[in-house]
Amino acid sequence: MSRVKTTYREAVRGAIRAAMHADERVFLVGEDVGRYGGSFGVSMGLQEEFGERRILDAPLSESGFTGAGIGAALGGMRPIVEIMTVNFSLLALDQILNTAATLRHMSGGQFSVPLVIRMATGAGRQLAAQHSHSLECWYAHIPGLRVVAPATLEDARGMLPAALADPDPVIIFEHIGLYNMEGELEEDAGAVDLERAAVRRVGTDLTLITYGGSLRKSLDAAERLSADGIDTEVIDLRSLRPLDDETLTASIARTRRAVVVDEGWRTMGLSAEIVARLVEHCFYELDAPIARVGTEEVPIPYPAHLEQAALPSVDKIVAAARRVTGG
Amino acid sequence: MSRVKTTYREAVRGAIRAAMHADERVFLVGEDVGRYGGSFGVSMGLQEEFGERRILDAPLSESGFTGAGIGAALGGMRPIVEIMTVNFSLLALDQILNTAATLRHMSGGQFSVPLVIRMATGAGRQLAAQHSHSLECWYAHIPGLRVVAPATLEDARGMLPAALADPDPVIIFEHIGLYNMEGELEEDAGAVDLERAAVRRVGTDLTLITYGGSLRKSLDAAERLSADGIDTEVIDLRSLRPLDDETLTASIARTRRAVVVDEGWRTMGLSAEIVARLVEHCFYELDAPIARVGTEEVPIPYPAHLEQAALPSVDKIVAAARRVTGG
Amino acid sequence: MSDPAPIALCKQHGLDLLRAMERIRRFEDRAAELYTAMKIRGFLHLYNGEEAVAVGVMGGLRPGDAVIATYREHGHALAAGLPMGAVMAELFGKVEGSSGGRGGAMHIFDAEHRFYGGQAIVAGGLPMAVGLALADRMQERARVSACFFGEGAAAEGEFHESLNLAALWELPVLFICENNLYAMGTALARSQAVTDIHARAASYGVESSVVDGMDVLAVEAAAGAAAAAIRRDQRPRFIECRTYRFRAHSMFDAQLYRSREEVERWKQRCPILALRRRLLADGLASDEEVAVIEREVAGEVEQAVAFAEAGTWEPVETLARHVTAERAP
Amino acid sequence: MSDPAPIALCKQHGLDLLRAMERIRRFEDRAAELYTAMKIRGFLHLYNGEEAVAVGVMGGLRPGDAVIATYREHGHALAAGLPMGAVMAELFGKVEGSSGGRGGAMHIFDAEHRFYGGQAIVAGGLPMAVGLALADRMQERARVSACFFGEGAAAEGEFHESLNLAALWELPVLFICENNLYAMGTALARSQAVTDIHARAASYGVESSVVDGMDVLAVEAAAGAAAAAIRRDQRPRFIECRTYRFRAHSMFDAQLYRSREEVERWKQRCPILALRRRLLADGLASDEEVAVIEREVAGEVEQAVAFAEAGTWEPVETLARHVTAERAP
Ligand SMILES: Cc1ncc(C[n+]2csc(CCOP(=O)(O)OP(=O)(O)O)c2C)c(N)n1
Ligand SMILES: Cc1ncc(C[n+]2csc(CCOP(=O)(O)OP(=O)(O)O)c2C)c(N)n1
Ligand SMILES: [Mg+2]
Ligand SMILES: [Mg+2]
Repeated sequence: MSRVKTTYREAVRGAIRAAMHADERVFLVGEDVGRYGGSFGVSMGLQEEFGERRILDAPLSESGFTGAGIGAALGGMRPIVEIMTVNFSLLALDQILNTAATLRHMSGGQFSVPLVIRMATGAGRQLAAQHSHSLECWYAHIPGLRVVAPATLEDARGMLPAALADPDPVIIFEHIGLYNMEGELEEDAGAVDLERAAVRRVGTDLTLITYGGSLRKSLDAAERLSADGIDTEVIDLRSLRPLDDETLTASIARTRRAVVVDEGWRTMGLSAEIVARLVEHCFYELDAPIARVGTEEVPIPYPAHLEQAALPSVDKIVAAARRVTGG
Repeated sequence: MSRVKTTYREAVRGAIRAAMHADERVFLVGEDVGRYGGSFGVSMGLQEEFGERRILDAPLSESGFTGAGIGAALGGMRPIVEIMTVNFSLLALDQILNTAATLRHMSGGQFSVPLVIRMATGAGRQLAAQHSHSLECWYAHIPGLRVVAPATLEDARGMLPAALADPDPVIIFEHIGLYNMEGELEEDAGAVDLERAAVRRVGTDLTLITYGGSLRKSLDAAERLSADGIDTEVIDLRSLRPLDDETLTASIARTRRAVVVDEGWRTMGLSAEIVARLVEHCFYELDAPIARVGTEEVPIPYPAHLEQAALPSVDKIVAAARRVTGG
Repeated sequence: MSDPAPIALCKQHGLDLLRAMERIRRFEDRAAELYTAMKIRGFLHLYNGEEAVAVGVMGGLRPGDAVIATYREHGHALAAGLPMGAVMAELFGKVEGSSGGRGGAMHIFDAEHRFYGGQAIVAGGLPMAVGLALADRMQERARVSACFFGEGAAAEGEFHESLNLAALWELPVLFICENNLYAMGTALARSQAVTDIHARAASYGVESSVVDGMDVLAVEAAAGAAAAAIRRDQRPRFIECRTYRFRAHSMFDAQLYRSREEVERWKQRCPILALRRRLLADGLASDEEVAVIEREVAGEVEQAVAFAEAGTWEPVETLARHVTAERAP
Repeated sequence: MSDPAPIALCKQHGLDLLRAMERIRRFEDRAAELYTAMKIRGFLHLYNGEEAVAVGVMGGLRPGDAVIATYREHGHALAAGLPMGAVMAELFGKVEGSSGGRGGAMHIFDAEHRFYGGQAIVAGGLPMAVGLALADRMQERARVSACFFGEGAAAEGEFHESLNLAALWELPVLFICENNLYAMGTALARSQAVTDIHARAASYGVESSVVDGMDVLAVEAAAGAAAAAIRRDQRPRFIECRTYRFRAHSMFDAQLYRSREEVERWKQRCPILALRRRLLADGLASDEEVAVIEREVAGEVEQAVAFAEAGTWEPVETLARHVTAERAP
């Protein structure tokens, strides 16, 4: 199969387009997905191709159109709801938690909500305190949801069709820093597995556990560490709910040391859960405390140097790794 | 000082009343706080005493009246916003995260939001999937907020005045199962410290770490364990943000074993953070993995036996403790 | 709500409506007793006094239409055709309940009847109704999605967003506001700057009417006309039903917010009494026929209770079910 | 928006208004250049074309009134009297900025001027305005809280909740809807079923008017009258200003959603050109006087840029500040 050059943005767009061609129940709804082409340009050109009904521009009504997505899913459609960014998703959170995630249960299994919600997440572009959140951990706390975070082109292309095939609501977090990522993709790339974490780099001395927008930083840190003799494994969680305990514990059984990296605020964040699980599953294999590299406990400041100081960085990951490995 | 019989509900009411007498900037706003007397009866009689302007009934508009509380705080008042239960607080979460918690920071320290938000939390009364949440961990994730959970009469009485004295937004979580709790309180009980966890029972073999609605269960479990020779310490976190690392690590340094109990869903919940911190601070003192007792990963079912099976219980705490202590 | 000519009524239909309302009333009264007997727990919101709304609206719908209701939904469930035994068993939390016992009184669902709850977050069901209607429009099905909510819900942001979306996207939603004058203890005038809800709805460009919610024939006529109009032009309609709840908001409620006299005044306007009077006055029913209905309904309710009593508890071993779809192994 | 007699205007006031609008225009144009030069980063939303709204409304307010604005707020900040250097320094992210550099272009604040942002969640500032007004009423201060937002915000639930609360509680809020016809790329008719925003506002029982937002005198008159009315009876007022944004929504925007011709047509109605024409036609200003203003404003903007350039970066060591109050040790 030949490979084609593409970007993360195009991979997501390709996934939407292919899904719309494959299944006429699929449609995209959200603010500015149509005429504007998507606030990050993901759906550019799709309204021309599929028309205004299937690429449906919504008013600024996050709760309303997300709830409408839930209803449409119940009514037999396969909606893709785009919430521009996770920062605005709080306005729809009641619908997501109390309706989408809960309906199957409270109806005793009678109703499924086959809904996909995509949202951009993350910081790093100087968007300041209200526009830089990483709240994946909140969504990953909710039973009834599946939560995934594509960090590669394959996953950008493949998670959406897999999510659409899931009978339950799936949240896809796309990190804003990834849309311009370039690379190659198989021409016929399609759905990927949604359950397993992926070992993105193999190593024997230390495991870095991360996902989404922090994968690149972790891989860079791993290079530096490995050059210094700390042979570092990097795991991309991919699925934030459910978590793939097996891949994590298998890695720790080999490396006996770990650092968890995520872009959320540290306290009560996603990394805490990884630490707690590893303690539960492989306490006696651990040679050192597991370290966390998260975002400092401060709303994201606007200036670049302060923002970067607040976020996880290659330096911070390397420093944490050295602490953990006694280096 | 003489002690008086009271309930948790009356203690909260007494705190509100005293604060309103002490400071005319204080007022209470929320759904049914006035004519109805509060959905849990907390503010019964207060509208008669303080009038309709200071005990202000709000329409069903959680975002609107919470945001109005923020504005009123900015305007020099000391509002107490009652959100009936945490289940409805998602509708106000954008205001809480993106405005209340963030305003000081994004204004470079120019504005404070001296706002107190009270809400009932928790399960156990067969209120089913939409009315039984414990989402304290979400609020405790947010920099800029203080989050507390009174589990005793002293704290029910004393946390509110302390919160009102804080220049920053404070969230007070009152567990629905506690309102009827009876006991005695000093007649002149007043503000308490908001920073420190409390050792509610001293022990040497094991530390149970908990708060709010799970304190009673943990104390009961401690009795059973201690009767069996596992001398169990119980720590009431009291403050969920910031966390009092000192008290926790001091206890673990002595007991070397811990179980964390909270009523939220386990994954990405509050207990995970406690585990992660203890691993960071006292990994080498730990004799066994720290266990978590949380709620099963299922929306809360209506029938009593299923609900109880989903929630933390004395039995589950005891079982976890035995695992951890090799008993 | 002017005084129009009385709506024509044939005997059978009149008796059917009477029975439908009696079923709800009797069911609710029995549920209250069973709550006191601790057979039913949690929050229990009864519909006494408001029966004409659910019964009248269902009379205007067709099989295949969707119903979205609130936590005060037993009446709607019964009127929509759910088996009474299954509804009562749900209140008990038994496996035989309409939601398998998982939901309880606030969460009655039935896929077969397209009964979508049982939504206990105030105004939370409105966006769902918009979405169900959107699905119908996209799949070119001429169905109506009927969405019930209280006047208290009209203050929520989701009310606003949903009304606008339904009007903007031209969706076949029938919004039914059950204006019973109170949201818990909050009187309408304390929750809405403009208390004429149906006028507020019209401001979204939604055709809107107001009807006497204590008059089942008036409600039925209004709902029938609105549903027919929706089927014709696929646009939303809004009906405000002026009604009253005879009992407490939920089972516990000191009712400090309204006077005994006010409640008594409204009880004079009981929709069941009103219909019975009309049937008797017009010679469409005899005392005996009415008594037969009452007896039969009483029997049906007792059967439902017996069914619920005899029902089974789900074993705790299956607690983890119904969270996500069971995956192929 | 009928064609009334022209509003009387004295020379000095006319020149002041012209200068106020020129300051904004020049500031925004310069900010755009500085964005391209990467001195300013993040999202930058410019106000070109809408200057008459902020300038006109501020003309109707008094010292001590509060202003709540959006992410498109540089114009409001300047019109409200914030020092231009501090606003520019904020865009740079320097310590000397109005928010100490922490906020950037979307989060300009100034306690002294009661300028409450800089709110970048659409409609998120409306409840705050309600609360500020509530505080004023409770403390019996005759102040106005002026809240700006776009027509896109009118679809959000918080718009609804806030309008209702302000009307219900009778609060001194002045709502100003900047109807520039688009929310990002979404035309008004694609976001509102009823596009007459001011009529929608009236449905909450809020006195409401619509004004030509390209006519600074008309805006000022409307705002002045509304503010006076608010001070008189403590009730909210609503003004819809019909205006247009000349530039992209933010710095990146292909503007596929509107035609070049449409933009050009609106540019003919530029509020600055219009006022200048009026001043010249009425003999209230000479070409020379206008040129002086332009020169002075250009100088002021360059000074602001120099001030921002010369400003300092906050050291990373203080990153953790401004999260909670600094506690007594
Ligand atoms: C979002 C939300 N806020 C608060 C509640 C608590 N609550 C339940 S019913 C109710 C009153 C609703 O009144 P209305 O909409 O008029 O319906 P009614 O009960 O009168 O039928 C309230 C406040 C809730 N369930 N959801
Ligand atoms: C709740 C929320 N949703 C989405 C956005 C992204 N966004 C920023 S500005 C904007 C358009 C707002 O339009 P309008 O209210 O008309 O104001 P304008 O930009 O035209 O001045 C959108 C969608 C946001 N900031 N907040
Ligand atoms: Mg009501
Ligand atoms: Mg606009």
